[in-house]
Amino acid sequence: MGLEHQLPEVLTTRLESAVGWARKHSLFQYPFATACCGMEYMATASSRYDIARFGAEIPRFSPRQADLLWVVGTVNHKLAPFLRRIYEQMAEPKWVMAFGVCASTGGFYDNYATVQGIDKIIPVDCYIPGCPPRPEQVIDGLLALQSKIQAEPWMKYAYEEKAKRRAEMERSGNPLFTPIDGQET
Amino acid sequence: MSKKLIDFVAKHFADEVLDSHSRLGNDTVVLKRDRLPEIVERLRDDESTAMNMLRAITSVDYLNRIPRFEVVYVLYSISKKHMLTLRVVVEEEDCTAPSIHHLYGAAGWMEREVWDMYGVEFDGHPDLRRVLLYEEFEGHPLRKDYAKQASQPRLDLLVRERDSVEEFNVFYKSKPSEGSRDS
Amino acid sequence: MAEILLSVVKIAVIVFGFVMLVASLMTLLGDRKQSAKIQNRIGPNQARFFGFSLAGIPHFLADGIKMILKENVTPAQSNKFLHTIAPGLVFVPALVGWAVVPFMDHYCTGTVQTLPQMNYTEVCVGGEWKNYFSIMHFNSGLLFAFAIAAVSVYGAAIAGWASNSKFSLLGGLRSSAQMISYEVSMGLSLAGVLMIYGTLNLNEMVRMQGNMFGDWLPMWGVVVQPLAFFLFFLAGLAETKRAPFDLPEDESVIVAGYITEYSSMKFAMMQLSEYAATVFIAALIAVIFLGGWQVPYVYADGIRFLDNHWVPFGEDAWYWISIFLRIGAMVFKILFLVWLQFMMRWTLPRFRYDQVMTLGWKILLPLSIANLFVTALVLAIL
Amino acid sequence: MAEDIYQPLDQDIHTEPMILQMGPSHPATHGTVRFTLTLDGEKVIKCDTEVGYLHRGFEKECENSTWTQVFPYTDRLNYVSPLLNNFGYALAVERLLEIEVPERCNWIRTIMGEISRLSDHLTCVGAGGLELGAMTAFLYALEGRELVWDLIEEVTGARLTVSYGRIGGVKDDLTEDFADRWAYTRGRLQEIHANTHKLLTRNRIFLDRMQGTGVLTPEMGISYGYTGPVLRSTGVDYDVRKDHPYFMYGEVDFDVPVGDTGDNYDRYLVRMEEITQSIRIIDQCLERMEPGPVNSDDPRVVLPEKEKVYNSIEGMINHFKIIFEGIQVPPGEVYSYTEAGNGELGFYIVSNGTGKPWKIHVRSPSLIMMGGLHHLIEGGLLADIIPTFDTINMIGGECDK
Amino acid sequence: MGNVTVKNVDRIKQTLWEKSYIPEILRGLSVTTSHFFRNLNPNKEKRTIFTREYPEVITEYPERYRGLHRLMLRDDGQVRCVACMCCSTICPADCIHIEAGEHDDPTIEKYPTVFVIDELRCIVCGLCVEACPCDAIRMDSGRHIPPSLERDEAFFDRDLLMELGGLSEAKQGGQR
Amino acid sequence: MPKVTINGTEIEVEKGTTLLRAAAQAGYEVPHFCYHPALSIPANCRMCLVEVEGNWKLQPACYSEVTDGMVVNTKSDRVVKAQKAVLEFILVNHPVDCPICDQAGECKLQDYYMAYDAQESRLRTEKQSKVKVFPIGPEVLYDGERCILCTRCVRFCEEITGTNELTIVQRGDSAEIRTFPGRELDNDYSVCTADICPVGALTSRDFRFKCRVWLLSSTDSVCTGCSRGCNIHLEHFRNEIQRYRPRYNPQVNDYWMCDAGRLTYKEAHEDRLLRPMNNGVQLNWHAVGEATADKLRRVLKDDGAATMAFVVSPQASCEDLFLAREFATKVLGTTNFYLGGKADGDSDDFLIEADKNPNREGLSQVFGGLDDLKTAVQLLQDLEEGTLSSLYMMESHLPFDSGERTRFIDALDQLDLFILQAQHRSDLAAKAHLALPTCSHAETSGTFVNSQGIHQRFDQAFAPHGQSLPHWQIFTRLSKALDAPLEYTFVHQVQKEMFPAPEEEDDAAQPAE
Repeated sequence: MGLEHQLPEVLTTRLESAVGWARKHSLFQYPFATACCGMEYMATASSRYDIARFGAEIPRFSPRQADLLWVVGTVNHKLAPFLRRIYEQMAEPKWVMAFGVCASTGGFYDNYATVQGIDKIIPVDCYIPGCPPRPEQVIDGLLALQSKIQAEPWMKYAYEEKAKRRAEMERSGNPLFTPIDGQET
Repeated sequence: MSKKLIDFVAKHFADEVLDSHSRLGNDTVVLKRDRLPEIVERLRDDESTAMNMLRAITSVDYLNRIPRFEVVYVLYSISKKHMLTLRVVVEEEDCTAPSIHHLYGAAGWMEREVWDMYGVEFDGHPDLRRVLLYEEFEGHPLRKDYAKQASQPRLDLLVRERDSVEEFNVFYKSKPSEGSRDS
Repeated sequence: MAEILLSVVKIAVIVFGFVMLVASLMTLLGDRKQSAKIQNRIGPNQARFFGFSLAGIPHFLADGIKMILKENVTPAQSNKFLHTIAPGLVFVPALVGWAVVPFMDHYCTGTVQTLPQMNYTEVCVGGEWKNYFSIMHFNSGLLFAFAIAAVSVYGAAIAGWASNSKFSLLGGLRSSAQMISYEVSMGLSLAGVLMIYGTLNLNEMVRMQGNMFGDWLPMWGVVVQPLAFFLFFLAGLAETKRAPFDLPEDESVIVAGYITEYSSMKFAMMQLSEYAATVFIAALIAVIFLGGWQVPYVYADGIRFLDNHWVPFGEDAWYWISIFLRIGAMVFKILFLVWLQFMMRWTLPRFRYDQVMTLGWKILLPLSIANLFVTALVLAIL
Repeated sequence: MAEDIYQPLDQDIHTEPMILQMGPSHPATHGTVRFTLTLDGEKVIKCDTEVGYLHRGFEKECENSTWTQVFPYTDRLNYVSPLLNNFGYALAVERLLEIEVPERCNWIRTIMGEISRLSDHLTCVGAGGLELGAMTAFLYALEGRELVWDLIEEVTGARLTVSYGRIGGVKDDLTEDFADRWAYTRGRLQEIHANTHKLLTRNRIFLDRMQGTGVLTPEMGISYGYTGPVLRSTGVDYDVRKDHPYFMYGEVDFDVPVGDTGDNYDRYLVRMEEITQSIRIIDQCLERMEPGPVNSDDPRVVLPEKEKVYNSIEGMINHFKIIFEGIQVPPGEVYSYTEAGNGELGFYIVSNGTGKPWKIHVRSPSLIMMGGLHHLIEGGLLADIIPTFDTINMIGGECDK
Repeated sequence: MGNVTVKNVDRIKQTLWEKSYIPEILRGLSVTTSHFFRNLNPNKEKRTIFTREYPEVITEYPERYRGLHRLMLRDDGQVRCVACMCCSTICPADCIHIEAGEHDDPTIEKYPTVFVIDELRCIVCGLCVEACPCDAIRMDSGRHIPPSLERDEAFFDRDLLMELGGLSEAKQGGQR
Repeated sequence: MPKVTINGTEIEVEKGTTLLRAAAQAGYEVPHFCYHPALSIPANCRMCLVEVEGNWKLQPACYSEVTDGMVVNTKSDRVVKAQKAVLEFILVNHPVDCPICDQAGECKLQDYYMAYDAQESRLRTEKQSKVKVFPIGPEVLYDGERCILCTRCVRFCEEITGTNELTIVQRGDSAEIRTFPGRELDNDYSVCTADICPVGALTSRDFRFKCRVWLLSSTDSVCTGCSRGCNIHLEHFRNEIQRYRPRYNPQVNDYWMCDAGRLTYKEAHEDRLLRPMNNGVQLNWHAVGEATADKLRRVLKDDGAATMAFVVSPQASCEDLFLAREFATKVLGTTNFYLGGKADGDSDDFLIEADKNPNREGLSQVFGGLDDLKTAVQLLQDLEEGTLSSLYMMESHLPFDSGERTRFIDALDQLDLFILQAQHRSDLAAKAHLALPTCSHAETSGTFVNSQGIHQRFDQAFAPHGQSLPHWQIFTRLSKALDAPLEYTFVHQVQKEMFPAPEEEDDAAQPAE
């Protein structure tokens, strides 16, 4: 961007925190709800827990308008390409929340059908455990994500950071992130 | 439970019946394969049986048994409130069964499911596609010789599927012990 | 020069100070806080200024900042030019219509006298009328409003088509069909009102609603034309694509309709113009049917009820008080109608597309024609 | 069918049907179904349903688990009413084991099952409102569901995925103040039920969308294997609870609501009435149940009490054998069926005499209903898919297994 | 015996008045508006707000709630678990990893040198608690599992789980 | 031949058969602790009591021989009562140790309790406490409380090894197994006592606390420790071998195997080479195949096949060796074979053989005798003389002493090309221009021929670690890269080629559940 280098430092930090503040309190969400967790997602959005209080109320079913992709529930190999495409359709800056253990790691569905965690397909910003998570856990996860968003550099799309992190993981030889056979190491 | 239904099948299709029992309250007839649609149609249309509902079709893979597969039909009569289980034996080499999609609307999808999961083909089914899995999938996952974790990702993923051994080694082991893992 | 300056000030105050403010606050207060109250929830309250939640208003600021900074996606296969101008085509008409909405009668430099015997006409004694409390004052104001509103059809249709998405296309088609259909009933239902008031000038219309039946019943549009009010209200709801007529954005069927492919500020403009249109329809209804800036029994020279006349606080002071009361009344009426529209939105299920068309063409249109005939008949007899 | 509708249109000006892919990630399809629609304007002339986007290998997982480990998987079949699945599965295995559970256990299963059914129907009715745009009705219904879930959590320890059923009993007895809490919840539920009626039942917009859309005939319903509220809405009074009573359903009074036209509105009404009936059943059960043991006394099936495990080698051995070997179920097969939220939930279980099931097939009502769904959709309008799909109440986990 | 009857649902006929939309819209509005105004009541007691403001107001979970695991302690503060692997055997998600080691104290003999729970795989079914023959693992900490920003933050190891644990009252191994 | 009726089933058995075996033949299981088919019969546990018609007393089935016309009941009420009583008696002093006992899962006490007892404890007194965690030998631990004094271990040491280390000391409820003073259980087969112990009294120190037995999967395999080729259950968990357990084969090893052999499983995991290396750089198989083919082509072009040495190893299976031969002769065109393998070690007259290579016999069969193969010493000589320009080596074992090995490694420097297929990282692998990882015998299947000339098939237990492959697959890959493909995809194709006679070996079949 370059703009941040031309502004005085105090101003940039102020701006940065303001932008972070705005982003974290205005999370339009795309609920990619597939399974049981969808029920708890409903419960979180409904009156008892009212996720609207955090500004994360408005579900936009068009990925273009969403900031936060909730992957709610199990993703299997049949569905995986759709998830990837939706993620790619979203406008930056965007965040991904893995809601529940199936989305995070595949949970106890460790078989031919299920993707073992959506982080195999798309980068994930926050993992919420629980099968399905209680709404309290979801809110905790949202708060964690909010503080993460607040700390992100302004005017800089999060994906750059994520791409960097991912590349680092691949380089570091973490076997979870090593390329499949057929590519150079 | 009376054995009325078993007797009915035995009376009209004596040659087809391989075995029958009514253990645990489930009247069960084990049948040969070929005349199945005829038997089912008779059971459906005869007034004394009136099996107008097909509850389920499934298959069982008895690995290492000959014949290896069994296709199970559970019939029910809404008016008479009785149930009959038909088990049809299917060889591994000739893994087909006759379709009964013309008798029950429900059979269409149930047969597709059995084909999808077990690879039992249904002769005469007009639309025998996979129903739960995707076209690219090779093999039939509920066969006993299909490994549970043998996944077939559709995406050209950058990262490979979870390798449980490596995950355990990376995350769980306090110290890397020698040998089993990479440098 | 001074007039131009004044116009600029008026535009600034009305469009940005009022319409945009109300419209954008509605996104928060109307849509989110109000629904929360209805649904036993609390609604947005976690974004705070120095620890104060301020009824969740900071959330609306956050929305704005975020929207501006969000990436603007133009789908690869869309028609880039049309895709880009469509939000403008929706947004501008929603604001231009406000040019003719009167917030108050013109200002009298002398003293005002109300003549109950002459249909409560107000005359300016010892001075002259100056400066209408609307951006523009001209005689075919209503026509202007309608003409401008009709333009916004194009925006939606173009947006739907240019996005090159099937859901968008369906949304665009739905919205153009729906808006065009309902404009017909909308216009016809007003014909009766026009007959009665005999003017297209909105301010004039409001003035005439200061009249009384038997000195106690205000001759508001809703009183003289109850059916037309009902029809216009429904058609207005449909025109602004609010629930239960929000088919163009029927989120459970066609995702987000014609705005499916819009992101960032373009999306915000689309959304905002919808809310602005809601306010605009509310203003029109208020002006035409609910007496606009008129407050019953309150006139520029005092309070008149039946034959009583009472001037509190002295005449000069009262004149100013009445001006503020009247502006306040106008604002209140608009807000009330907006509130009512939101109430409907959160109460009712959605129509089906063909039912909307049936309602528009087979019920509203015949009814408004009937209304026209009856009005004409009554007027002819009287 | 499709061709007939399409033909006459071609005469005038050249038109083409539009192919629209609805789903799998579409707000109306719960993320797990894809409709490939051929549209003529807004009219659906052909619909190809594709499911399986939530296929999680339920049956394969079960074959690789012990009999007890299957319970968490059954929770996630129809995840709106997990208890019904739990008990349905437990009943199937108990039939295979030929054991009886104590009477109190049956009462508890009846109560908890009906509570789960409440949650299922409330969700279905509410979500129907949501998808037709009546957000408020949905949230009121969810308020009711929250209350029901509070009760469930109180007893089972989890809101949704309870794993409460056990072979030969249930995991725990009811809590002591259960009856009091139920009395409170019951009041609130009836209030919410009334509010939903007020908001929806007689509303003309709602009626127009529900009546006459997605019509199912009884013949087709039976032929396609529809069961549960959907079949009952056509006037067929088939209800497993009535026709083949299990647990304590033979002991209590209740009505089986049936409709007559089989359209969306009837399905809605049947579900609304079943809410009332479930409340009635729970009331009777709570009144009539008596204290006693909740688990079977067969040491080969039920884990010994913790006290015995800690303190005696006999208990410890018993515990260990059940944990690592699983319950030994005699060889054989059984088809056992119960009335779940969406219809007849059947389990076809084959055991080869070991601690793990050889095969578990679940006859999931949702999957079977999806097989005939295109008949309800074709010929209607695009927007009719929404109420039809909702009143069918397809639950992904159950449908795709 | 129970009395089960079949009942036809009451499929209403609309009157002309009802067909005009108005009464039902008004009735619906009456429900929503009454909620709206009740919730505007300045007296917070009288509102019918259903929301639990979670991070500010924390509601206790019920006693049986299955939450974060905890490892119970012996009287001397050592871990109670003897690494019998029952929990990891019964765990359907295979999320418990234990490595056993020789304990210095011959009366204990075996203890877990590594005890890791992958909370992102745990499906909170509670089977591990039932399977534990030593009252070592419990899920009644009354806390839910916290979210994590990284995948490996969710591996809860022995010491972390022991911090939540308390003394167990259970007596072990007969009267010894 | 006497006829006997057991539980109503009449069968004819050979004379001298014990009741227990006769019942087994009739399909009835008689529970027993002390009886072991390979050991003498003391009949001291009293678990196998059965009712014989005409005898007022219950008879121990393990000891009583069948007589003609005998009518036996193994399930009568008296028997059941006796069984319950015996189990209760045994359990009286048994500690609540299942959680910490390695035997849990394969413990006969557990099995029999569930099958024959399943009643609650009536014990109201304190349990007798005895010695625990007693190191009775270097490989075995003893737990006195769990011991049921069946004396299988004592008899094993008397009758099988003849070393007589163990005996029972004390009396009554204080009786324990102990070694004679000044001795410990340190014979070469000591862990077999842990195998035959029906409860968890004797446990292997190596396997101690490593893994619960019910988690183990078992694959039929063959020990590679020496050329005896003892049959084993290869037991593994999460793709790691956890232990070897002897598998009954009367021709080879009966019920036993040696302690040294048991520990050879560690080789399969220690210091493995897991990725193909090209001059110290990790590559994947595709790239390394190309690189190898290039280098081989160049060397063959420059120097010809005559100067290429091909070292075959008796550590590899017959299939591997067969393809090695094919690859060397048909693809590379060399017949310059040398014989590798481990150096000889200790032996005894029971199971342990001096030849520490499992497949020397098989190698000799594949290559038509060992005479054509040059020795390793010859290889060293040739290398030092410089007559070899390239070296292709299977496995890094060579029967060298340390001096020879150093010389050998130094001599490697002058080679143009040195290709090594090996399981382990070693100094040789570091020197190799191309180091190709191979997998252990647990990760593939194949055939060994033991010193008695018996063909023994072993099965694949789990997938190869890392990117390692069996030798034969490496050869087929390389042959493809060299455009002279050896068309084998599955191991059974190789076997068909090798053993053309239709030999049906049931070992390979999956056991049905």
